Amino acid sequence: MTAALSAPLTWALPAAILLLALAMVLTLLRMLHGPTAQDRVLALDCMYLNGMLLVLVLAMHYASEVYFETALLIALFSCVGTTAMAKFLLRGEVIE
Amino acid sequence: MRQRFLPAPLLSLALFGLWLLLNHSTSVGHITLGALLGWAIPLLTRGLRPLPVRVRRPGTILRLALQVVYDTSMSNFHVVRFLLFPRYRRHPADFVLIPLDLRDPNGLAVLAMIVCITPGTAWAEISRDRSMLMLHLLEVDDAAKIAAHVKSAYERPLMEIFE
Amino acid sequence: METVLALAIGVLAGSGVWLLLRPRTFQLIIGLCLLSYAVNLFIFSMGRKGLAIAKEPVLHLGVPENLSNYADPLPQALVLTAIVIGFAMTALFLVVLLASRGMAGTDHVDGIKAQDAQEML
Amino acid sequence: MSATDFPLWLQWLIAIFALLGAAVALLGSWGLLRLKTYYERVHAPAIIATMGCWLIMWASTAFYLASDTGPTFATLLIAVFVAVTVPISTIFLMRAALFRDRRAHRAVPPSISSTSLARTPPPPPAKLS
Amino acid sequence: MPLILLIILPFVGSLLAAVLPANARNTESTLAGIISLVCTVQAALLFPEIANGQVLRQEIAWLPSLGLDFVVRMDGFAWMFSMLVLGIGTLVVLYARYYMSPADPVPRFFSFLLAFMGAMMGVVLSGNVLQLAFFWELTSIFSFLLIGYWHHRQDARRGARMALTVTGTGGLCLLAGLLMLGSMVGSYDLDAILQAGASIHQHPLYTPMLVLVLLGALSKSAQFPFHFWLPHAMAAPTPVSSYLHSATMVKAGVFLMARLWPVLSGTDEWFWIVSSAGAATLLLGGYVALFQNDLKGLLAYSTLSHLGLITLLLGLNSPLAAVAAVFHIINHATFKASLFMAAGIVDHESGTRDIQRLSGLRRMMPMTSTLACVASAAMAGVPLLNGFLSKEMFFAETVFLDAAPWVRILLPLVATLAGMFSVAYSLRFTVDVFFGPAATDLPRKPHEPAHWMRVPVELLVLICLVVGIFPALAVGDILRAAATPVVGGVLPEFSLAIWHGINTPLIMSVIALLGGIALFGSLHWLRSRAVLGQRTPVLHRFSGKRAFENLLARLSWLARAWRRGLTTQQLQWQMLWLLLLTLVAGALPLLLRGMQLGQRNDLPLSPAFAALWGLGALCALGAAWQAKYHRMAALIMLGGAGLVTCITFLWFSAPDLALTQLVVEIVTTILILLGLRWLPRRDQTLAPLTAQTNYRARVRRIRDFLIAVSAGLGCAWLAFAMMSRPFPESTSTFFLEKALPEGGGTNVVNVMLVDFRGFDTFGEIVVLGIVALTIYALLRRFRPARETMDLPEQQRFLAGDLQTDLLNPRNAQDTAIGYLMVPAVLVRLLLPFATMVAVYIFLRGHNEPGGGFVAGLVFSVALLLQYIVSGTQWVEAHLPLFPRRWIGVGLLLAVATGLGSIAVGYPFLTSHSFHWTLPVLGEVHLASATFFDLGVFALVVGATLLILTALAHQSVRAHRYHSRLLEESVLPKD
Amino acid sequence: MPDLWLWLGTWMPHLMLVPILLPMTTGALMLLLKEEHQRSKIMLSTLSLVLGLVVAIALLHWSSQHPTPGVYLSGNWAAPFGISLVLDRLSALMLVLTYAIALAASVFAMARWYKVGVHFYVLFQFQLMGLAGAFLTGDLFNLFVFFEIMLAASYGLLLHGSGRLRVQAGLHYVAINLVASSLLLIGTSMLYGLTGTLNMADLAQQIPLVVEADRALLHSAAAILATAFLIKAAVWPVNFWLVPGYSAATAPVGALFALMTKVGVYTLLRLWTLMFSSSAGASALFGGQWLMVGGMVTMLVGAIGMLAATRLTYLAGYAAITSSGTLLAATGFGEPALLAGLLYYLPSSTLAVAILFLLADAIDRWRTHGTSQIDLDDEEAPFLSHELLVTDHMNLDDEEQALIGRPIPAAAAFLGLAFLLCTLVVAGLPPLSGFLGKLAMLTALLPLTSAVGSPLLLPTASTWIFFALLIGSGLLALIALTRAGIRHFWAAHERAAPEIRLTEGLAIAALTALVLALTIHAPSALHYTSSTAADLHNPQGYIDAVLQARPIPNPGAAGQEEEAP
Repeated sequence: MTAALSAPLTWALPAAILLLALAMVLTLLRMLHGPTAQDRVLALDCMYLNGMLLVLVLAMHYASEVYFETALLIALFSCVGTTAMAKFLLRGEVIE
Repeated sequence: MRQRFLPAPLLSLALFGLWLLLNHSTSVGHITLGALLGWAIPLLTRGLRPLPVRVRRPGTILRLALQVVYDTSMSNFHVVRFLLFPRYRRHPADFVLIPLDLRDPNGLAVLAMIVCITPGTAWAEISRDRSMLMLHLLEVDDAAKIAAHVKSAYERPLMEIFE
Repeated sequence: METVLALAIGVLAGSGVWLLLRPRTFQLIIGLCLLSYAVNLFIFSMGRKGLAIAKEPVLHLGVPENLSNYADPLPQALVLTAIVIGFAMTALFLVVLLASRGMAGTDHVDGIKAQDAQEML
Repeated sequence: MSATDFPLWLQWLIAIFALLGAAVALLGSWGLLRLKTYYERVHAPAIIATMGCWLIMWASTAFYLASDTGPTFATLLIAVFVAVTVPISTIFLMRAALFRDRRAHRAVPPSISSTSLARTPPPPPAKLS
Repeated sequence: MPLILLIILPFVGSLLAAVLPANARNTESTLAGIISLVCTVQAALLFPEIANGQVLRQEIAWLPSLGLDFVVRMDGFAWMFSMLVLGIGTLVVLYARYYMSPADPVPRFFSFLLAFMGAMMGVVLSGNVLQLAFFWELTSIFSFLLIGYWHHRQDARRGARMALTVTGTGGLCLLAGLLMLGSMVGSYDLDAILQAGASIHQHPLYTPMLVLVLLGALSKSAQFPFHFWLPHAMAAPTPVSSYLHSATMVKAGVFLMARLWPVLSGTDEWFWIVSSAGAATLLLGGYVALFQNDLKGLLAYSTLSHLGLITLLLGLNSPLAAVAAVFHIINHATFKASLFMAAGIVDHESGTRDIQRLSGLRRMMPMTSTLACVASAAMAGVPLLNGFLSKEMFFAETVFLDAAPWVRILLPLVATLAGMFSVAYSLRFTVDVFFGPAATDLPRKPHEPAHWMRVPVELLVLICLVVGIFPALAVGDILRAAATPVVGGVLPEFSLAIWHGINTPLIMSVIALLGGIALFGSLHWLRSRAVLGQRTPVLHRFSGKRAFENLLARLSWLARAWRRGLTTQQLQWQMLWLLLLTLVAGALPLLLRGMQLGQRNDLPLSPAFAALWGLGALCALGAAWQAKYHRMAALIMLGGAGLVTCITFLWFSAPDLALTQLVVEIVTTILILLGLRWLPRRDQTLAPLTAQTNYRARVRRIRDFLIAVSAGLGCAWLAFAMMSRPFPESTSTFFLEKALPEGGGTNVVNVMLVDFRGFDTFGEIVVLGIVALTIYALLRRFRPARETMDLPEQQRFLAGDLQTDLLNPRNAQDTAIGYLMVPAVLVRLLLPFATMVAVYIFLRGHNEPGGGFVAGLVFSVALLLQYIVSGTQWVEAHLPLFPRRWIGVGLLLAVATGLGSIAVGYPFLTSHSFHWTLPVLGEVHLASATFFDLGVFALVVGATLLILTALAHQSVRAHRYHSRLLEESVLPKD
Repeated sequence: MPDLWLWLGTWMPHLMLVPILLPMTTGALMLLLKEEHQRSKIMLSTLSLVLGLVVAIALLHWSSQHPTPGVYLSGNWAAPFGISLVLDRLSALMLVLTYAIALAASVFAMARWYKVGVHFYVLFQFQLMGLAGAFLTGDLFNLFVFFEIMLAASYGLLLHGSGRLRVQAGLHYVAINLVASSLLLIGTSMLYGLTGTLNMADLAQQIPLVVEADRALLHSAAAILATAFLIKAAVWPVNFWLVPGYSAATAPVGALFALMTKVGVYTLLRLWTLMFSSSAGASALFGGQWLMVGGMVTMLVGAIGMLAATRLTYLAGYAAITSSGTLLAATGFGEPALLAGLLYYLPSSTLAVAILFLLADAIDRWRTHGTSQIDLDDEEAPFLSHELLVTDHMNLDDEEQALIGRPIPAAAAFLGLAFLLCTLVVAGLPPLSGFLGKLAMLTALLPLTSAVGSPLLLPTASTWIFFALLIGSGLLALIALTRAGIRHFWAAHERAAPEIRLTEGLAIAALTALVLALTIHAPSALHYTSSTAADLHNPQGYIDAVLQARPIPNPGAAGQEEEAP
C-alpha cells in the first residue's frame, strides 16, 4: 500500500488505461447494437476519442514522447471518417 | 499588395505558433522555418479559403473565452451528474429554436464550436438563410431562457468580433 | 500478451477467411482488409525478442544500441511497406469490384445474377 | 527523469487527472450506451471531448513538463484540434440523423428552412461577403 | 562431297523453292529436279565404297550434352534406301512438273517435297537414334503438310490430320523407346547400339522399349491396327502419294525395324508382335483392296498389304527372311511408285479415278496402259518381274519357318491367300481400267500424257523388268550390300535365280496366280450382278477411320468433361481450393515433425490490452457477420478493428506503424464509402430459399465456417509458436548501431525505409503509382449499373422539408452554404494546419516517427476533407492539382536521388548527409534521404488524390447524366 | 558488337540497375507528357525497350563470361543488411527473355491495342520494372515488393480496355493474387522470424543452422511461401484464374503474361535451390516431391485443358499452364541435367505461348473480319460438329472438288507458319527448340548407363510418370493445336486475306526468329543452361558472391562535404 501511495503513477496510469479500454468496449457495444447507422457512426467517433485518450495515457505510462503524434493525428482526423460516413448517410455520396 | 503576399496574417501567426509548439523549440532555425512556412502555406492554400476573416475587439474575445470556459465547465458538471444519477433528471431533452442575427460564416463557425464543445448542447440545424438556429439540448427547462442566453452570451460578442 | 495478440491475429484472419469465401464482392473486400490487418500484425509479431513494450526504435543518446533497449526495427519496416501495398491493393480491388458491378449488373463475385445463383449465401 | 522520480504531489496530480479523465471517458461511453434516443446519446461523447480530453491533456502536459522531454505544451494542440473537429462531425451527424428521421416520419421537428425555397430547383448562387 | 550435304541440300532447296513466285512452275521443278538429281548421282557414286562393306561416317558435334551428336552414317542398307529416296524423288519431281496444274501454287508443294526428301534422308542416314527420331517426326510433319496441300478439301484436311496424329504419336512413342534403348546401351550412337547386339534382350526394360519402338515403326508403316491412316492420306496429290505413301515414308517403319533388326529381333516378343501385325495387315490390305473403286484407294490398300508382307518377313526372326524383306522393299518401291504415277496419269487425263467409270483406256493411252500392266504384273508376282522374286522368297520363308506347328501350317496358307488377293486386285487394276469397252462418260477425253510425264513410269517399269529378268546381275550386289548390315554382318546364303526348280513356293505361287484369277473373275461376276455394293464386305463395319475419329471426338468430350470437373470459374471455389491448399501446406510439416511451443516468458498480461482485443475481435467478427447486408455497419466495425490495430502497434513500440495505420485506415474508409455509392442496395428480391438450397446453404456455411476457424486457429498457432520461440541472432542490431552514425537518423525505422531498405520503399511507391494509374484508367471507361447511375436515394424525389438546406455543392458558386456552411469554414481552416502538421511530420521523419509517406497521406486527407465538404468541382476550380504529374515528379525525384549517389561514385540509393554552418541559422543538416522522402511524399499525394478523385468524379458523371435525363424529360415519374 | 558488350561490361555492376530503373524512369517521364502526345510516348517506350534489351543482352554476355554472379549493393550496405541485387546466369537469361517479349508485345500493341485505354505504355513499363526486379533481387522481402509491382501493373494491363470479360476475369485474378500476397508475407515474415535474415544468400546459410525444434515451423513457413509462388506459377488446383484472365487480356498483354507464370517458376527455382539445396542439412530437398507431384498434375490438367479448349486464347492459356507444370515437375527432381533441360525449355515454351497469344489476336480478327466480337460461347464445341464429325465411308473423290491448290495469301501464310512453329514448340516436335528442350529433359530422366551389363539403376515410378507425361502432354497439345490450326487456316478458305499491320507482323516475326535462333544456337544455349544448372545446384558460389561483396569504403570527411556511405 505504501508503495502504491508513494508511486501512484505505477497503478493509476494502468487503471486509467483500463478504464479507457472499457470505455472503448462500451462504445463498441453501442456500435454493435445500433440500432441506426448514425448511432454506429457516433460510436465510432467516440471510440476514436477514447482511443486518442488511451494513447495519451499510454504515452505517460511508458514515458514515451513519440506517441504524441498519433494522438495528434487522431484528434485532427477522427472527424474525417465520421464526416464522410455522415455525409454518405445524408446524401448517398461522399464527394459530390 | 498585402492581400497578395500575406493573405491571412492571423492564420500565418497561428501557423507559426503551431510550428513552434510542435517542435517545442525556439532556436533560430525553427523560428526562420516556422515563419517561412507560416507565410507560405496560407499563400499556397489561398484558393481554398475564399472568406476573408476580420477580427476586432480583442477584449471581447477574452471575455467570450472566459464565458465559454465557465459555461462549458458548468455544463460538464451537469452532464456528469445527469449521467451518474439518471434518476434526478429534471427536464426532458428537446430541440430549441433560436433566431439569429449573426450572419458572418466565421462567426457562425465559432458559435458552432462553442455549442458543440459544450456538453448537453448540440448544433442540430441552421436555416438556409441563417436566420434561425436549432439546437438540441439534453435538458430543456425553459427554451426562451436558453435562447436568450445563447444570444446574449455568445451571439452578441461574436457579432462584435466578426461584423 | 503474446497469447492475446496471437488470438487477435487468429480472429482477424478467421473472419477475413470467412468473408473471402462469401459470394458478394463487398464481403470480399472487407475480408481482404481484415486479412491484411491479421497479416500485418503477424509480420509485426516476428520481431527479435518478441514483442517489446516502450522500446521504440528511436535512438536515444547514451542508450546502448542493441535489441534489449530497442524493438526490432526490421519487421516494422516490413509492415510499413505491407500496409502501403495493402492499401493500394484494396483501392484497386474496390474499383475492379465497382467496374464488375457496373458491367455485370450484380455484385456477385462471378458476375451472375442473384436469381441464377443458388450460392448467394 | 523517470516517472517514479517525480515529486509525490506531482504524481498524485497526474494520477488524479488521468484517472478522472479516464473515468469521464468511461462515463461518457456509458452514457452513449445507456441513453434512450439518438439525440440524447449525441451529448455523451461531448464530455469526453471536453472534460475527459482536458483532464488527460493537463495530466500529460504536467508529465512532460516534469520529465523535461517530449511534447510539453504541444499536447494543448490536441485539445484545440478536437475543439475544431468535433463540431464538424457533430453537425454532419445531427443533420444526417434529422434527415433520416424525417424521412422515416419519426417525431422530430420539421426543417427550419422555408420549404418554398427548397422546392425551387438549383438555388441561386449564394454569394457570401 | 560430305555425306551431310545429302541431307542439307534438299532443305536448302526447300527454302529456295519457298521464296520463288507462285507461278514459277518450271523454275521450281527444275530446281527440285537438279537438287534431287545431284544428290542421287552423288549417292550412286558412293556405291563402290559401300559395296566393299565400308561404313561411311561423319560426325558433327551438335548437342553433346544431350547425346545428340550429328552423326551421318551410311552403310549398305542406308545407301539402298538413299537411292530409293533420292532416285524415286527425282522421278517424282519430274512427274509432278506435269501433274500439277499451272494454277497450283507450286512453291509450297516443291518446298515441302524437298523438305520431306531432306527429312527422309536424315532418317536414313542417321547414325544416332535420337537424330533418327528427330528426322522421323519431321517426315510426319512434312507429310502432314503435303497431304493437306489441297486444304480446301475436307478429305485432305482430315487425312492430313489423321496421318499426323497417328504417325506423330508413333514418333513420340518411338522417341521414348529409343531413349530407353540408348539408356540401356549406354549410347545413342547407332553403331554402339548395333554392336550391343542381342545382349539387351535380357534387360528388364527390353519389352516396354520394344513395344514403344514398334509402336513407332508400325504406325509409320501403317501396320495393323494403325493401318487406317494410309488410305486417307491418298487425298494428297498423286506425286505425293507415290513418293511418300508408297516408296519412302511408309517404308521408314520397315526401315527402322530392319535397321534395329540385329538388336531387337530374335525374341518371342519380337516375333509375335511384328509378324502378327504384318500378317494381319497383309491379309487385310489385300482383302480390302479388292473392293476399292478408287484407283488410288486400291493402290493404297495394296501398299498396306505389301508393307505387311515386309513386316511379316522381318518378324520371322530369320536372317534370310530379313534379306527377302530388304529385297521386297526395293521391288515394292519401284513397282508401286510407277503404279501410282500411272494412276495419276489416268486421273489427270481422264478426270476421274473411279474404276467403275473407267474402262478401255488401252485404246486412248496405249503406252501408259502397257506400263501399268507390266507394273501391276510385278505387283501380282508374275514371273520375270521383280515382284515374283521377292514373293518367292517370302513363300519360301513361310514354309521353312521354324516355329510352333500351327504357325507352320497357318503361315503358308496366309501367304498363299495374300498372293491370291494380290493377283486379284492387280487384275482389277489392269483389266477394269485398261481393257473392255472404251468408257464414254468420262469428265475429260483421255489421251496419252505429255511424254516427260510418262518417263518416270517408263524408267521404273524398266527397272522392274531388268530386276525380274536378271536379278543377280541387276541387284545382287546391291542386295548383298544392303542386307548385310540388316542381318548383322553374316549374310545367309540366298540365290537370286528365277528358277529354283519345282518346290513348295513355286506351287504356292501357281496356286496364288490361278486362285487370284478365279477370285477376280468371280468378283467381277458378282459386281456385274450388282451384288457387291460400294462397301467392303464384312470389314466395312470395322472402320479404323471411324474408330479413330470416334476416339478423337470422345477424347475431346472427355477432356471437356474433365476440365469441367478439374477446373472451376467460380471464385468461391477457387478461394476454397487456395485456402485448403494453404492449410494443408502449412499444417502438414507441423503435423509431420510435431508441434512444439517455445518456453519464452510472456510479457505480463495487461487487462486493458485484453479488453482492447476483445473489442477488436468483436469488431472483426461483427464485420464478418454484417458485411452481407449491413455494409455500413461492417465498414464501421472495420474501422474499429483498424483503430485497435493502430493502438496495438503503438503499445508494442511501433509509433511509425501506428501513424501509418491510422491515416491509411481513414483513407480506406473514405475509399470504401466512395465505392459504396455504386453498390446495389440490399437486394430484397432474392428468391426464397427452398428446402434443398437451404440445406445446401447450411452445408456450405458449415464448411466455410470450419475452414475459417481452422485458418484462424492456424494463424494464431503459428503466431504464438513464433512469438514464444527463442530467436536467433539477427541483422537488426546492425541497423540499430549504424542508423545514426551512417544512416544519419535516430528513427531507425525511417532510416531503414529510406536507406537500408530504400529499394523496398522505392518499389512500394511505384506500386502505389501503378494502382492509381490503373484505377484512373479503369474508371475512364467505368459504366455503372443503371440503377446506380441515377441519383442516390437520399437525393431523389423527396418532400421539400427533407431537402431544405441540403444542397449539392455542384450547384453553388461558393459551397459553404446550407448545412455545409459551418463545416466548410472549419474544414478550410483545418487545411493549413494539417499542411503544417504534414510538413512537421515530413521533416522530423528521419529522427522521430513520421516521414514522407505519413506526411503525404496527412496532406491528402486534409485535401480530401475539402472535397467532401466543398465538392469536386469547387475544389478543383480553386486549387488545380495534377495528380498524375505529382506521381511522375515523385518517381523521378526518387530515381534522381538514387542516381545522384552513382554520380559521386556510390551505389544507387546510397544516402549522403550534408552539413553546412550558416551564419545566423547555425548548423544546417540535410540528408539526401530527405529528397527521396520528398519523392515519396509527392507520389503519395498524387496517387491518393488520383485514386479518390477518380472515384469521386463518377458522382459528377452521374449528376450530369441525371440532369441530361431531366432535360430529356424521360425521367420516370414515381 | 563485341566491343559494345565490352564497353557495356565496364559499367558493371551499375548496369544491373538499368533493367529496373530504365522502365521506371520511362514510365514516370511518360506521365509528365500530356495525353495527346501518344506518338512521343510510343517512341519513348520503344526506345527504352530497345535500350533495355541491349543492356539485358550485355548482362547475359557478362554473366556468361563471369563464373561468379554480379552483386549490386543498393544503398552501399553489405549483404545481408541492405538489399542486394544479384545477377547470375539464370536471372540474366530471364531478363533477356523478358525484354525480348516485352519489346515484341509493345511493338505489337502499337498497331491498335494501346488505344483502347489510357496509360497503356506507362503500365507496360512498370510491369517490366516489376519483372526485372523480381529476377534481379536477392532479398526475399524485396522480391515481394517487386512481385507487387509486377502484379499491380498486370492488374492494370489486364483491365486495359475494360469490358465485361476483362473486368470479371480481373476481379478473380486480383482477388486470388491478393490472398497469395498475404501468404507471401506470412511465409516471408516467418522465415525472418526463424532465421533472422531476409537476404536469400544469408537464408541459405542460416537454414541448416536452424535448431531442430524450429524445423517444423521452418518447413511450414517454406510451404506457405511456396504456396504463394505456386499460385503465381499456376499449379493445379490454384490455377483456375489463369486461363480466363490471360485470355481476357489484350493480345500484347497476354504475350507479356506468358512470362508471369514463369516468374513463379523462377522464384521457386531460385529459392528452392538456395534454401533447400542438397547441402541444406536436415531440410535438404524439402518438398521436392510435392513440387513434382503438383507439377505433373498441372501438366495433365493443362494438356486436358488444351484438348478441351476451342478458343485460341484458351489454348494458349492452357499451354502456359502445361509448360509451367512441366517446369515445376522438372524442378522438383532436383537433377542438374534436368535443370539444364528445363532452363532451355523455359524460354522456348514461353516464347511459343507468347506468340500464340499474339497470333490468336490476329486470327480472331481475321475470322471475324475485324468487326464483331469473337463468339465467346465456349460451352459449345464447334469442332465436334464439323471437323470431327464421324463419317462413315471413305471415297476420295466424291466431293468433286477441284484438285487445284488454293494459293495462300502471304499474310495468312505468315500467320500459318508462325502457328505451325508454335505447335511444334508447344508439342515438343522437331526440329525446334521445344523438341530439344523436352529431349534434354527426357535424356536427363533416362541417363545413359556407362556400359552394357553394368548394374542398372532402374528409374523410379515418378520418373516414368514424368517421362510419360512429357511425351503425352506433347501429344495432346499436338492434337489440340493441329485441330485449331486446321480449323483456322485450312478449313476457312472463303475469307479474304487477313489484315496484319506491319508492326504486328514484325512482332510475331521477331519472336519467331528468336525461337529459331534458340534452336540454331541450341549448343551454346544448352551449354549456357547447363552451367546455369550447375550453378543452381551448387549455390555456394552465389552465397559467397553475395555475402562477400563489400560496400565502397567511406573516404572520410572530404572538405566541406561529409559523405556517409
